[in-house]
Amino acid sequence: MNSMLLEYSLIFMVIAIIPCLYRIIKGPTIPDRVVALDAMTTVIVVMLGIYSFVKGSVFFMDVALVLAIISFVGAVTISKYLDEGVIL
Amino acid sequence: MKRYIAYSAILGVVWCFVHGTVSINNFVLGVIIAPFIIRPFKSLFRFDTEFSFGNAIKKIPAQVKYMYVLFKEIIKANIVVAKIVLQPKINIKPGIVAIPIRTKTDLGITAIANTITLTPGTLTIDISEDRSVLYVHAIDATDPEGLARSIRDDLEKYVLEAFE
Amino acid sequence: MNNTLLSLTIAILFGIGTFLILRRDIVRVIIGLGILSHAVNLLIVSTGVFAGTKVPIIVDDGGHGAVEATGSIFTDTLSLNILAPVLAAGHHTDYVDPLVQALVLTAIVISLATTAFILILAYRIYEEYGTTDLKELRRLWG
Amino acid sequence: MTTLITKTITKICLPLVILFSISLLLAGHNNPGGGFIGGVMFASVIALTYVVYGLDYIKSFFDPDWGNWFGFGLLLASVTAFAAIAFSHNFFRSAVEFIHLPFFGEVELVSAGLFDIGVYFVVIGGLLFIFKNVGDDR
Amino acid sequence: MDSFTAITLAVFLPFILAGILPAIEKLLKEKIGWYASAVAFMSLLLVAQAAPEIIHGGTIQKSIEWLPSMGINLSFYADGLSIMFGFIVSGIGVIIMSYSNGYMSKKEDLPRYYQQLLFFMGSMLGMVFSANTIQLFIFWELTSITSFMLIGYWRNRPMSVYGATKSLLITAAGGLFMLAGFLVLHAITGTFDIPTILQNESIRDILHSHELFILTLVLIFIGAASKSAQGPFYIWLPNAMEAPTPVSAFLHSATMVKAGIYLIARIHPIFSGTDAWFFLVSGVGIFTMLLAGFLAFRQTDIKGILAYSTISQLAYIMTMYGYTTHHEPGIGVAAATFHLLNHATFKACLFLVAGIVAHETATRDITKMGGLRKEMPITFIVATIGALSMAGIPPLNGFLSKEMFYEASVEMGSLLGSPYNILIPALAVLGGVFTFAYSIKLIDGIFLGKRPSKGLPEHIHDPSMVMLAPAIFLVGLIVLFGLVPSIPVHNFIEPTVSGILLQEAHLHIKLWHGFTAPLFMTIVTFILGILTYTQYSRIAEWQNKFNARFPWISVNYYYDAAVDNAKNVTSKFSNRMQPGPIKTYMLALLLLTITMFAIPAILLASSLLPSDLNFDIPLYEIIIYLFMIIAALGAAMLPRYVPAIISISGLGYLVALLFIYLQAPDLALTQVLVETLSTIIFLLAIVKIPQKFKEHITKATLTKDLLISATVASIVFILLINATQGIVPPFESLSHYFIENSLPLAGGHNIVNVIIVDFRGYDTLGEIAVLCLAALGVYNLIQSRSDDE
Amino acid sequence: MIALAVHLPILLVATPILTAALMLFLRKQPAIQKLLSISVFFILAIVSVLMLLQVWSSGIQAYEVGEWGKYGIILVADLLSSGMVVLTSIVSFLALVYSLDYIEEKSLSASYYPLFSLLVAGLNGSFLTGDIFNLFVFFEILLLSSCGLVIANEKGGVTKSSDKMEATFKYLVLNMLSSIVMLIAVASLYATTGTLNMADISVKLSAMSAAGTLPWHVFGIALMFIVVFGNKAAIFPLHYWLPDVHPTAPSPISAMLSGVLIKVGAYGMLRVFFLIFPDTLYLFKPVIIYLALATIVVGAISAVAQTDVKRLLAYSSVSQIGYVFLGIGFGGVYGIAAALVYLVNHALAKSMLFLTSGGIIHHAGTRDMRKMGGMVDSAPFMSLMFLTGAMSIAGLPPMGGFIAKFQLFDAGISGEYYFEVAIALLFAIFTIFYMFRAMLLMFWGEKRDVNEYGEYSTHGTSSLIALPIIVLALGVVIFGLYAEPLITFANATANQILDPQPYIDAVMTRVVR
Amino acid sequence: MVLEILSNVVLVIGLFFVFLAMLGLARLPDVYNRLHTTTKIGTLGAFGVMFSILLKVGFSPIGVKALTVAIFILVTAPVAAHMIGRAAHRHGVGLCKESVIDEYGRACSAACPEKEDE
Ligand code: NA
Ligand code: NA
Repeated sequence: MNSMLLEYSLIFMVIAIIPCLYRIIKGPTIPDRVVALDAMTTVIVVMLGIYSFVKGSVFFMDVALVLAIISFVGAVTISKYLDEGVIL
Repeated sequence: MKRYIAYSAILGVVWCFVHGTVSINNFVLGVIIAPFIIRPFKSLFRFDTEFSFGNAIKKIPAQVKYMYVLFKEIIKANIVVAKIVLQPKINIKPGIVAIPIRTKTDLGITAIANTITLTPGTLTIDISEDRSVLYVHAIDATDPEGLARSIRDDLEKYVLEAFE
Repeated sequence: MNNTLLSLTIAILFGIGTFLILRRDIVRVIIGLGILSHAVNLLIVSTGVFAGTKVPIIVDDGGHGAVEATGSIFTDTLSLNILAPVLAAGHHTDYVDPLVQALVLTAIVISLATTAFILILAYRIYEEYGTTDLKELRRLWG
Repeated sequence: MTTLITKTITKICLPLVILFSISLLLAGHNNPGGGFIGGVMFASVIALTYVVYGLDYIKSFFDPDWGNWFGFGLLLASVTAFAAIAFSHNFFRSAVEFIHLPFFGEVELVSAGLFDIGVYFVVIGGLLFIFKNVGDDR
Repeated sequence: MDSFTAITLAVFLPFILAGILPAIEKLLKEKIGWYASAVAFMSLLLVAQAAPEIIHGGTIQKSIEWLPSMGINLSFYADGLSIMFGFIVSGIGVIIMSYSNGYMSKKEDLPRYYQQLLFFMGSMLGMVFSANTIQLFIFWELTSITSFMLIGYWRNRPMSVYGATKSLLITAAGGLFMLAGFLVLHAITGTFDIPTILQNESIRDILHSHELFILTLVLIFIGAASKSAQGPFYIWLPNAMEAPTPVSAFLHSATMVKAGIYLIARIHPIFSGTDAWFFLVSGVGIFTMLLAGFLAFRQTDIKGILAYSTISQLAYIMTMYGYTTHHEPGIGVAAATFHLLNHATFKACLFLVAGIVAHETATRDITKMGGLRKEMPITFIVATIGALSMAGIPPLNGFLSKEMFYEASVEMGSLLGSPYNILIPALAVLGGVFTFAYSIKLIDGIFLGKRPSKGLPEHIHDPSMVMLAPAIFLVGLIVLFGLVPSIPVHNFIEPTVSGILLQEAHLHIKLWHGFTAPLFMTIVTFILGILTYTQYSRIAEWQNKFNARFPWISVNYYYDAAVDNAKNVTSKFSNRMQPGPIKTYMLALLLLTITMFAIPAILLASSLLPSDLNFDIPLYEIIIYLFMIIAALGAAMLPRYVPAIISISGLGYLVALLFIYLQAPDLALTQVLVETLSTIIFLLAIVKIPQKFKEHITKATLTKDLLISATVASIVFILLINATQGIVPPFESLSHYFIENSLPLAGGHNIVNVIIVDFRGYDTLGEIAVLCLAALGVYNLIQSRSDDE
Repeated sequence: MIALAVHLPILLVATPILTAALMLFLRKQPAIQKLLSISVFFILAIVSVLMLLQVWSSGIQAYEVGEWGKYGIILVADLLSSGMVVLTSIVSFLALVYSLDYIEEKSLSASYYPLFSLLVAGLNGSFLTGDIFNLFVFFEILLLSSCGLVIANEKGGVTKSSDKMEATFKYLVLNMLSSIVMLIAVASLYATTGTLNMADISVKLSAMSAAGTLPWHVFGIALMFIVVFGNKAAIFPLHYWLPDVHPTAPSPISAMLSGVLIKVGAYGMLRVFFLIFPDTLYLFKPVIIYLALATIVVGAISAVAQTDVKRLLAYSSVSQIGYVFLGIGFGGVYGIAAALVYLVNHALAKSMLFLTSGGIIHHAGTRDMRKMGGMVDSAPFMSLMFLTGAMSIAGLPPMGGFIAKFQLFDAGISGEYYFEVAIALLFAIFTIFYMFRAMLLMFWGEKRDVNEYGEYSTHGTSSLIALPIIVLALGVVIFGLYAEPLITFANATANQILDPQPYIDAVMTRVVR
Repeated sequence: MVLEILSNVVLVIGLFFVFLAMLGLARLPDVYNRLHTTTKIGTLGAFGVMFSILLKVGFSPIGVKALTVAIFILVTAPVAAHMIGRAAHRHGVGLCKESVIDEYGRACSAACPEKEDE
């Protein structure tokens, strides 16, 4: 039962990536794409959590944690670039 | 010194969390490593200011309360925004509103800004140079004054208690 | 065990990357190289030679301290018979192939280093040439 | 310049992420992680700090020579590998020791771990060296 | 000292003693020329030491181990031919180096001059005594190089450089053909050793019946012809006259140009007796003889006349060596050999005279000279005797060999039958006519007639004995050989001829041998020669017109066109080949890759795709594949950088997700981190780049690029799907070992990490080195600009 | 000392890496850096010779890194690899000595030493590794170290940094592409055989071949390695980067690149095709012969067109590497031995010419030969050295280049490759032409127009610059006058290449811990 | 059992919210409004899923790490949203046409660069 739920939730999450991709490709503005990328990482973090649970393995949760941290770095950096045109 | 101890303790806990096992061993290890990490960046962490454990402990109840309010508001926020998203035709009147704030400390300002972002229909866009005004994007910006008032009364109060 | 759709995807990524590296814009070319390196990393992983289902991390601690080879099959029979198979046929393991993962790790790191270098190079080229059009990068010719 | 809000959160994240990177480094032999991953984690959070606070500000109180860092990493990695020769083994022959520490109990010491620390330093040093050099260049 | 040692020393002493010249230069000061003469004299003595053995019918042959694994030794071989050349080279060497003492100004770079002369002499001696083809080639090319250096002795004069280049290109390149010929010869006969071939009739029979016989002959002949300025290769020799006159005398008349003749004589026993030999050697010889004779007649520069005359005289010799039939393989050998010796004497003599005249008059143009007989009587006599010998006037030695040439021509013609019985003698006479004419012209132009009113220095006189003595000595030889031919014939010609013909030879050469065809031909030659000389202006007029009309008739025209245009033509080629923009280069790489994969795919594959394809994949994974393609397409299509970068970053995260599905958390971790970091570096890099540039892709480019991309994609797909069919049983992956032993032997649970830091830690050491390199490289990149400013 | 004897292969790779690390720490102490680097590289040269002697006397040496047998990475020193290592060590020692006075001081201590050390590590590592993926890693080291060195600043700075950037970019992109091709090939090979150890792959492929189960795509993989190594060696049509990179690099680096680095490609072909894919040789040989001929032709014709002395030398390298590959294509002991002799002689002569060109450029202040002339009077040493090198490249006796060309042509003719030899011969004439034209343009003729281009530098040649050139020149002459040891060695090496069994035995007969 | 059901409910809600967030991302008119959904709902969704996992596995390594992830997202998501929104505005991305007020635009109009063409 659990595993089925989680299998479906994986598919559900994959579908949730579609709007993100749509915004990444379509925009229309760069901030839109940044938001979408950030949102996509959120979805992937969720997927990793679920997957980690399904597989009963903590290893994927490490990836989720790193992704959560690193996506913040990415978003901040791109934002600064958009704002100031330089990042350092 | 006190700050070192405090930060080390926090980092000890964090170590347990990132390690995935909460145990005394891990905590001690984290505490041992912590000073080496903080030391080079001490000018970031305002080591010049006073720090007392008493004050910190005194604030804990307020912080818990703040958490509670925050969660409540987050749930509300989600329902509000979810409704908007699920509308067949999206009908909103958004805008950016300037909200004056009383909070002065870095942590406090950050907390209030983040709280605003996480709560119903509002999103912190920027803070003014003099740190007295937050620019907040609201999904429903038809009543700027009301918005400012609700933030001051419903949120900032708790933040001030918890972080000032 | 091949994975046809994955192979197809990798191939398409290769196609897209190839198209990009043939462009005139330096940044476009670098993006193309990025896609190619993604593709090649996936390719390496997909050549993992046996289909397991488990992450190649040993979870159950087989009693540490036992610094002793468990698999007697590995005492090298090669000196006796150089063509002897490494494993008795049919022996399978639950883990996915760890070697390809290690190879890809190396490849990723190397491509990060190379990409960093080529990006800064592009930055310098723009400073020197005032353009990112590769058609203008033709002082060295003939 | 970035905002106070970002700076504050960055400041909070900085030690946590460094801690996490050390954790990834040490966990590497038995869990996902290792020198490279840990090193990149470290480098990204320092990079984040550079980005958020501005390179010049950070340099005013924290300005290590990243060149030395990757030099040290490479030195450590190669010395570790060379060490085996001193014990009349082949280059890079690894060793595993289990030692008993008073408080932590049995701890596994692996020569490869030392090598991984070398990797860690190379990654941090190399990436941040690039960052700082390019950042200084304007 | 045994003969072999003597020869070896004769060859190497000049090299050694010239090699130490720079060191002892200070010691010798102005005596350096006499030192060089002494060295040459030593070589002469050493050759003389070996001579008796040869004259008594023996040969000298011995080897020193050199390149045993190639079957090549340092081996010297001496027979009559070698010894004669040895005498010519070292003897004239002594003469020239002594003469140079007077000729070369003390301000010149004498050490270099004498060093190169001695190197040349050593090379020449080495060449004639070489017993194997490769060694012969080495010394052969050394003479080309020393000749190049000596022609270009005045390195800053454009004409010297031109002449030097020309001679090097033609002779060294010709040498390469000769090398190829020797190699084919080696392939056929299995040996590099000349005596072995000479002494084995069976080997020669194999060679004669081999299908590559003609190729071998042609290749070797090209070498000989280029060196001896025969056929179209003659063009370098006139320009070689830019060298100091003693050099011209030594190299470009008496010795080096005879290397080709030597080679022809040396291979005569191997290749002669065939039609190919006759038509090639004599054909080219006769053609050259006539052409060069005519051109010599038309020159106004003394050295020009002598140069063309040398070409023509060498052609005589070449022609005579070519005279051969199946039954009589060596009709002209004796004549050729004798003429060779005679030519060395009279031509060296004339060159020395030319040097004296040029030295005294400060010009080499004979139209500006005349009437010098009174001011330089001794020189006049010397020159006249030399020229008359060349013209074939009795009782000088030139007459004797000329007679023999006519005799051999008649004999050859009659052996071949009609129409050769008329044609060959007629052409021979025509050659003689030109020779006669230009010989007269030389004397007439310089010494006879009236002294021009201006252009010549006031005081002209015979030079010092240092310069005159060598010429007088040579004149002595000319007269001696003419009056008492038995001296050279017994000592040099007979041993040489027997060496070439591989049988005992006895010659009887006398001044008077009755009213024969040759005598008749000689008389005709004189009459026609005088006639031609009187018609000089008419012929000159005709030739000038002809040249103006048909510039392309001259070989020089092609040489100059080739060399002058080389840069332009090749520039066009290389500009097209290497257009600059990198796309061409990438296309080349991709196309080559495609081709390389296509070859076995077309030749070997029964079906490109295996039969069992696997589509059994979870849906969520398939969708990720799709997303990856979309993200990649986004990166490809989005026109501006940042959106494209964000798109590729998205692709990176999707790849990481896929790594998760492929059970690779380490990879996913790394991928995620690397992706973010490279995004940051991307942003760092494009900071200064405006996003203005947009490529306009034409339809043709688009089609082409899409086609290539699709092909690349297809080959990757085909390769991958074939390769991932699994390891062919019974083999298994190394990974089993890692899985089994990661924990017990390396003490690590994370197998991937254990592979990275332990099993294959060496890879990782390399990998971190790459990271360091990237950092250092970036440092250099940034640094390189700071220093510009 | 005896204990260290078994470690010689790894010392040759790991010591430079360690040195690189130390150099990074010593950036503030240039004097120590100088001393240390010279001594390390001198010792490396000696060690490499010792290893060669060891291999010569006691056979192929296999060194298990980490003692993991074929499951880890094995370094293999056979005659080919140890010979290449000796070549590398000697040329790199000389190039380093030369660099001390040629590279700008700041660059030298900040980045040059580590980059250079790692370049040498990359070269030695590539030659010695017995693992195909490890070869990829070392190729990347080679790539990035050479990129970093190409853009290093030289004293005087005749080369514009924009040119360096452009050249480096082309070099990098093309090499990244070929790295990708290599990864595809290596991964596919692993998927097919389950191993990365070259000897192991060889065993498995030949077993498959014997059993008739050798899949066709293995041939495709094999031929793809032509692209990989061809790109390193710059054979047509993968040569495009070379004429841009070699001239723009600082001269000692040009010497390393032309002298040793492009030889990695030739080494790779010999190693991979004759060890791993002997079954594919019948396809490989014709392909490589025609590519080699095209390389010879394109390189030689383009060289004639050049006015930049270093660019001319670079095109000449293209053409000359074509000759090496021609020998490889001829195959057989004789052909391969010829290729090896050619390779060594070209390495010495071309390194020397590039080093000399550095001196010439300093003297003339330009790379454009049209702006030189008559320099024989002001720079007699450079003139003599250039002539020596030019003669060797042109294949004229008594230089080493002659022996090489002679042996190559002989191998071709005895293999009945008449057409191929004819082309090679024709373009050997081109070689004579362009090498001597360069010499004449620079050193002979009238002195250049002083008003327009200025006087030649009066700065004399320092001994640090002259010494390496002289040593290489001696090598060039000695291998011309007495080539027997080289030829014997080349023959032995060729025999070893053609019979992979001892190599396989040395690698596979190991006890795994 | 209760915990089981609870965790499943939380999971479903979390997933639903994440999905909603993504839907909002696609549907809402401008970047600022889209930020609302992704930060608020997305964050809560992710938090929910992580929390559900914590409920399912307890304080095992998976659970602890899930909690860490959840907290981390909660702390950083608003900052990221703030940075993006600020950058968008200063980059010159205008508010959608439905917007009624822009007090920030007045305050920082000088700081806003010209918006480039997309
Ligand atoms: Na990113
Ligand atoms: Na987020």
